[in-house]
Amino acid sequence: MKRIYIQEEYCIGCRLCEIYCQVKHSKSKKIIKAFKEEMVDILPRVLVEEIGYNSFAIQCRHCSDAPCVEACISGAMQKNKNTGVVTCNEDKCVGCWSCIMVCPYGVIKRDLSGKKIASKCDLCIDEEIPVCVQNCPNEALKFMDKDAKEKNLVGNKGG
Amino acid sequence: MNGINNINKNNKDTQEYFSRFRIPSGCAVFGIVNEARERFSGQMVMDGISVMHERSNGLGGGFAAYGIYPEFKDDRAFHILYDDAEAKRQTEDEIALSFKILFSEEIPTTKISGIVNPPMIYRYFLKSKGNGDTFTTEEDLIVDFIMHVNRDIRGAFVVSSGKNMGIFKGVGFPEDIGRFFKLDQYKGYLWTSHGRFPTNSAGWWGGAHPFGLLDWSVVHNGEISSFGTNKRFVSGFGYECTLSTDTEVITYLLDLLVRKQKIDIELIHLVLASPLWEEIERMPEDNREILKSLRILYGSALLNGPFSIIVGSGNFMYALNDRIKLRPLVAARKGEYLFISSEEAPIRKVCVSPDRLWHPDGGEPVIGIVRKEEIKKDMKSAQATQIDEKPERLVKIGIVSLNKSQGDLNGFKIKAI
Amino acid sequence: MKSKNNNRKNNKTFEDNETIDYLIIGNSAAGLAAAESIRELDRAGEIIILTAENYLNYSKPMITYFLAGAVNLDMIHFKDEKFYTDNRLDIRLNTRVKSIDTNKMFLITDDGKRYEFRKLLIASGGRPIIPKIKVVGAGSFDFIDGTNYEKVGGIFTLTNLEDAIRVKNYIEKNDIKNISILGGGLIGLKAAEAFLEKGIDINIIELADRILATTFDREASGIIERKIKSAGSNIYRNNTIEEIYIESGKITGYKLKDGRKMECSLLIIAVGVNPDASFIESGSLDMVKGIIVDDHMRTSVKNIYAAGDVVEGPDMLSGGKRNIAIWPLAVRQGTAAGVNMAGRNKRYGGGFFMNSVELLGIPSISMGITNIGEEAEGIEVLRDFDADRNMYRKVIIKNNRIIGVILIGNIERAGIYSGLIRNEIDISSVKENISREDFGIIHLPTDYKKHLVVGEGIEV
Amino acid sequence: MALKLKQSEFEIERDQNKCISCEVCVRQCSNDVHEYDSDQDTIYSDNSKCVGCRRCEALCPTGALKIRNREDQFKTNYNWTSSHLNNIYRQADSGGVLLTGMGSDRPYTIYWDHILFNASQVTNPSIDPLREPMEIRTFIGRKPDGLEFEMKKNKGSKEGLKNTNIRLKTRLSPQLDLSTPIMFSAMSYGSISFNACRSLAAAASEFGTYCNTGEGGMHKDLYKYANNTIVQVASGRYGVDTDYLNKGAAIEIKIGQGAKPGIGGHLPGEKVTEDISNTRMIPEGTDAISPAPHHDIYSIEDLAQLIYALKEATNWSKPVGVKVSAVHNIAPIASGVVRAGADFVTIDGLRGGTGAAPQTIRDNVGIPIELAIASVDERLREEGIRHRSSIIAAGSIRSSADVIKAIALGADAVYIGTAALVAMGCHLCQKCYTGKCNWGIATQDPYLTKRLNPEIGTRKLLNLLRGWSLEIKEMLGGAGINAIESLKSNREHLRGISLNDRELAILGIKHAGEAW
Repeated sequence: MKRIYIQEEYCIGCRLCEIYCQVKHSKSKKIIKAFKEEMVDILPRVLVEEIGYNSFAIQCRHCSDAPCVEACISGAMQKNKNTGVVTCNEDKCVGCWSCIMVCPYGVIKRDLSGKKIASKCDLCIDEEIPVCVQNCPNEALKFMDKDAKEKNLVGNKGG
Repeated sequence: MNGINNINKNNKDTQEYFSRFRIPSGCAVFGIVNEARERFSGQMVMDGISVMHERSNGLGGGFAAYGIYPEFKDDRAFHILYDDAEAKRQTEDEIALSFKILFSEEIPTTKISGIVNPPMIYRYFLKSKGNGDTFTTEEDLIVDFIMHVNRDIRGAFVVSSGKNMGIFKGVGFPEDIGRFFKLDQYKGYLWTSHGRFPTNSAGWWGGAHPFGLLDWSVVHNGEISSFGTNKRFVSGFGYECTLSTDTEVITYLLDLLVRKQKIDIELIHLVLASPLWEEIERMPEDNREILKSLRILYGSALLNGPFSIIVGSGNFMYALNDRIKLRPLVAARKGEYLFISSEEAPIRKVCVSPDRLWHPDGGEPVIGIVRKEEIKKDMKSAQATQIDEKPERLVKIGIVSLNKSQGDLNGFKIKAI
Repeated sequence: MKSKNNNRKNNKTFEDNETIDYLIIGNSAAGLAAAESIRELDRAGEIIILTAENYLNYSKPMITYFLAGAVNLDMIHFKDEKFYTDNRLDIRLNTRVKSIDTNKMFLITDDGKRYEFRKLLIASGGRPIIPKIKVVGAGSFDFIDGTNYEKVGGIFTLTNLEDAIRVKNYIEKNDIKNISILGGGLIGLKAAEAFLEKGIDINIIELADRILATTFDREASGIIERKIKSAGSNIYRNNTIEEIYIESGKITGYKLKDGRKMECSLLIIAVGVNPDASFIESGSLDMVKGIIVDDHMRTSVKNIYAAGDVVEGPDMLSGGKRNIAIWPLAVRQGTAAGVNMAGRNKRYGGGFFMNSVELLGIPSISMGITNIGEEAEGIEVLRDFDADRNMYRKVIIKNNRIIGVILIGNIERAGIYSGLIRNEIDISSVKENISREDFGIIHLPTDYKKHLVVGEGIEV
Repeated sequence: MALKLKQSEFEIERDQNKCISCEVCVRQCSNDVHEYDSDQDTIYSDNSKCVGCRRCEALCPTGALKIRNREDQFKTNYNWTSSHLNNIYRQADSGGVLLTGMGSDRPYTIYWDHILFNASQVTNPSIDPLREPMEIRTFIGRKPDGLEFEMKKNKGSKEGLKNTNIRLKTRLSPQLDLSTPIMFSAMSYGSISFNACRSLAAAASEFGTYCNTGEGGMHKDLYKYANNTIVQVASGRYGVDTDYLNKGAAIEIKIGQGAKPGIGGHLPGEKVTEDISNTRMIPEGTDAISPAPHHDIYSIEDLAQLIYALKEATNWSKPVGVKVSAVHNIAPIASGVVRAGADFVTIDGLRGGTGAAPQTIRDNVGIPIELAIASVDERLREEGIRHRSSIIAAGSIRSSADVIKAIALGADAVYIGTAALVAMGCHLCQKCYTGKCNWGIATQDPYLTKRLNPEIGTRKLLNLLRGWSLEIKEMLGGAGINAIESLKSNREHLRGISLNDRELAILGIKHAGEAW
């Protein structure tokens, strides 16, 4: 399954990934409109951490043994069997934040704009390439299937 | 020092004057050599070249003939064109300085309707006084002398300067030039000819092919797109391109590579039409080294652009096509005879059924080497004007002995080594 | 090892008298997690799930959200109908287990039916504790306890969906404005969360000196208590109910230990939960309060497993066995049990206490061992307390490992701490950053950071 | 403090309708031009600090930014242009030498733009590079005066090569084997970032051409590209030892550089990080000032000695060349250098780039590369030694057409420096000497160097080489040539346009409109 990987040494801390993620998850999907009108409500699903010249963008890893799916009391957080993408069903989520409690990457956020729901990366399933990867000016973010490469090297790594 | 005004050595107007004649031309080439050094009449080559009448437009034609002056075999035969007596006088003074004139005469010609106001055409048989110093050879002296005459004496042009050979050329169809110079009465073992198709009007006797220097004669069909590079390459070795015509630079390249650099004639095609890198990469190791070295050193001697040339010299006729064969070239063998032509028809005209006829590949040379020894037999009926269909008839009259198998000296592909 | 009889029974309906490959007691987090992982490894084995309740399935922590109106009945399930059909799980509702014969490997249900099994999973979860309280004025009985509290109108527990529905109806029917909750622990506060959400005032009666005593320390509880008080509800600490007044079958009030008399028309008993293992004959299985299991969820009897709120399983932090009745551990234990029951091998790496609750808009997360302070030996505590912004952050460290965290107000990225605890990461090199408000992965020790940033994500 | 009179060169226009205050520009500008004001949620910009590198313009997600050259700095004056005024203001403040980066930006005649190339029509066919082989493989190095063969003909009567074994007696001296007549010019690790060096080295080795270490020595992580690296020996001898000499594919003695003929190099101390000090073998933080003349080369014979010393040191296994800047006597100088034994002569023209050079020298010293090549090629021909060594033209080759013209004027191959930097993102703001290059190229600041991802850098350079090579093949084919050798100093294929006779004469080309 294709996943997002980062090469820390090339992340320049410009945060364009966050901006385009916000646009992608805005209503209008238009950058100026999204920021000028919906600004307050759109949460980026990718997070850039930066100290001095070290920085990296991090988002949900869609773990194969996802703690958030385990901890979700409402069945909102599900891992799709074939795409492998972990998504939060906004109708079922009650905002109990258990997923935030267990996600070791700390990449799930509280979306308080409307009904309290958990907000996380959905791997831009409807896009060829996730918008954060598409818009990284330095190709620090990559979208590839490491298993596929390693599959022929190492054999199936799945549990 | 490196003053701006003598950037290009020759004075401006001559280069200007001659360069107008570097006319891109499509043309016809035709050559015959008898490897047994048996001499035959010029009629055969005239018949051949006339078939390709369409390939020329009457603004240039010429012949090179080897073996026509047996009596002056070891002396220099100069053919010189003069516009006027003054040019003749000046030139003859210069000749007198460096050479002893054994015999000189106006080259006999007949009036031909196709030939209009020909210049004065003289030939001189000379012995060089050998007053060059130890370093420069006799040939170098002659080359300098010719360049001096062609460049500095207005109205004089040395057409050929070889031994036991001569070049007859001018403005007109080749067959007319042949008849004008009565070449049917000459007998030689190697003839090349050329019909020119320059694309603008300025016909000039000196500009016709073949181009001669020492024993070399070159006829050429095509246009050398690497002319500038080749010209500068030879200029680095003292050759001054006065006419800046393709044939001139090809001749100087040949003289430089064969005479001065002493590269064997059988390797010359590896320089003038060097194989492509992709071919070189596929060759065995030692060949690859040779070709890489040739290409590294003589890259600027590579003739690029379409050409098919026939080179005459004292003891071989050499024909070569450009390496991607953008110009036609056909070769044929009949006993001791090797024919080279732009088209097959002229060969069939003079030799109906050759032993072998083939189209050499791009970059594949055809060499006819004339054997040293004279054929003792006196050939009474040397008038092999027409080799008719039945080869046996030829055998009877003793011109051609079929038993010797010339077989595969049809030129060679370097791949074959 | 594939179970022997899988070829015969492919998808035939099960007759009752045959031996069942996998029998699961309990239809909640642990039971269904086990069922799913068994089916994944054993395509053919027959699985039967018994539940005393009458609902397809629901998640216990969700009942307070139901009570608060945040979710309705048809959305409360966390596994839909398709889950059962896809995985060919035979669910038997209203089937309470009466007794289990752990030698002959069969059990009897209330309706007298007998189920023989090859492998059994006990995932019956927990049962509310009902303290014995003196009753005044009812006439028919002089105290209430676990057996008779349901007969009194207005007294409820709140541990299953049935309770929540009855409370919800009772509130609507009697237009209740004030509710008393006996017990200021997790369940009590969860209930309080629901009622506050509906705008009903609450009185919380807590035995200890503060609410959520097991998970919060004084400062943390202080923040929540102040908030609840400011919302017009009150909390009675170091207190309990001594007497209950009942008139015409309904509760009307009660008397506190400190003597105060209170009016009350609805009392929620939420003093705690015990493993629901009454149907297990003592001595047939190693038990204390819960069923003792090893790190493969095996009980003391071969082929009998247990998982979820009913067990006392390996506790990562204390090293011993403890009953940690929380949802994530129930799911993980269920999965482990399922894999082991299906003949494969999966170790349950032990768990630790975690809880996330949001009260009156203040989110709070606590995990691990939280209510010890510097005074304890070898303990180091990092604190960041901003009372007026209701922000509190406490990280408890023991020999360079985090063993407990409390976050009030700002729970951003709390999971990073749970990752640190779970992976037992040595944080000595980054101690100064641990309690920062913007604590992030970039502050983590380099190797662990590298793994998270560049790594694949958590593999099995 | 006295008022600083220098006008700001640029004006930043921010379209408030488009600006979403995302602060990308604030974070990306190393000159702190942009600043976010949180109470007003707007971003303000300080024109005076802007160097016009257009990083913010490029990364602004909504295209809200426009950086304008300020034309209206002073009253129009064709003599006292704004650059003269600003220079004097700066110098009146600093009292020092005014430094600048890149090549001269003065409007001297750009001869490339006054030369037109030929094409075949009718009389000879052009060659289609898509169908016919088109050879642009180039060899750089010393060539002998002739080749000697030993032809032993086997006994058989037949002539022809089939039965002759030929042995080449002359051994050719080592050559550089380029897959395209384009190499990356000398840019030292120190003036440009490690990522930039790595991109150049990786692209050179993958494409089959060469990069040049410049004066900065070779970083050990780039040893794996050593077979495609020309190592430079400059007057400062930075990073030079036998290991370094033996590592490279060729050695280039740097006598001069087009942007600063006659003066040495200057790498400011703050750019000399620990990594660079190891590579250059100089103490960290010290200014790396390479002296103007090599202190062991005061005349041509010293150069000859150094060339042979280097050849001995590398036991004659690789070409040793000399890089000189194009000055007035470049023709006799080049002739001397060839006779001194140099296997190739790099000539760096007036517009050649630099990391740091005094502006007045960069803009007023040296001659354009086009005239330099033409006169050197002509002079070496006259002396009959043109074939002995290769000429490499450097100094503002901006397109494949420039390459074609350079070769037609007499060069064997070209070096590209600025063009390579531009491919990696450079916007020619000419501020390399500040070490604050926002594109991560001419800087050692780790916050900035990360901005050049070498994977991208390499890919872009490969694309540039590939693009130019394809175009060169197209133009060669158009002129009926299928081997680059036939283009070298083939001035018959060039025509001048709006050039005077002297310029045409020097270039050795006819004016457009003149036939053969």
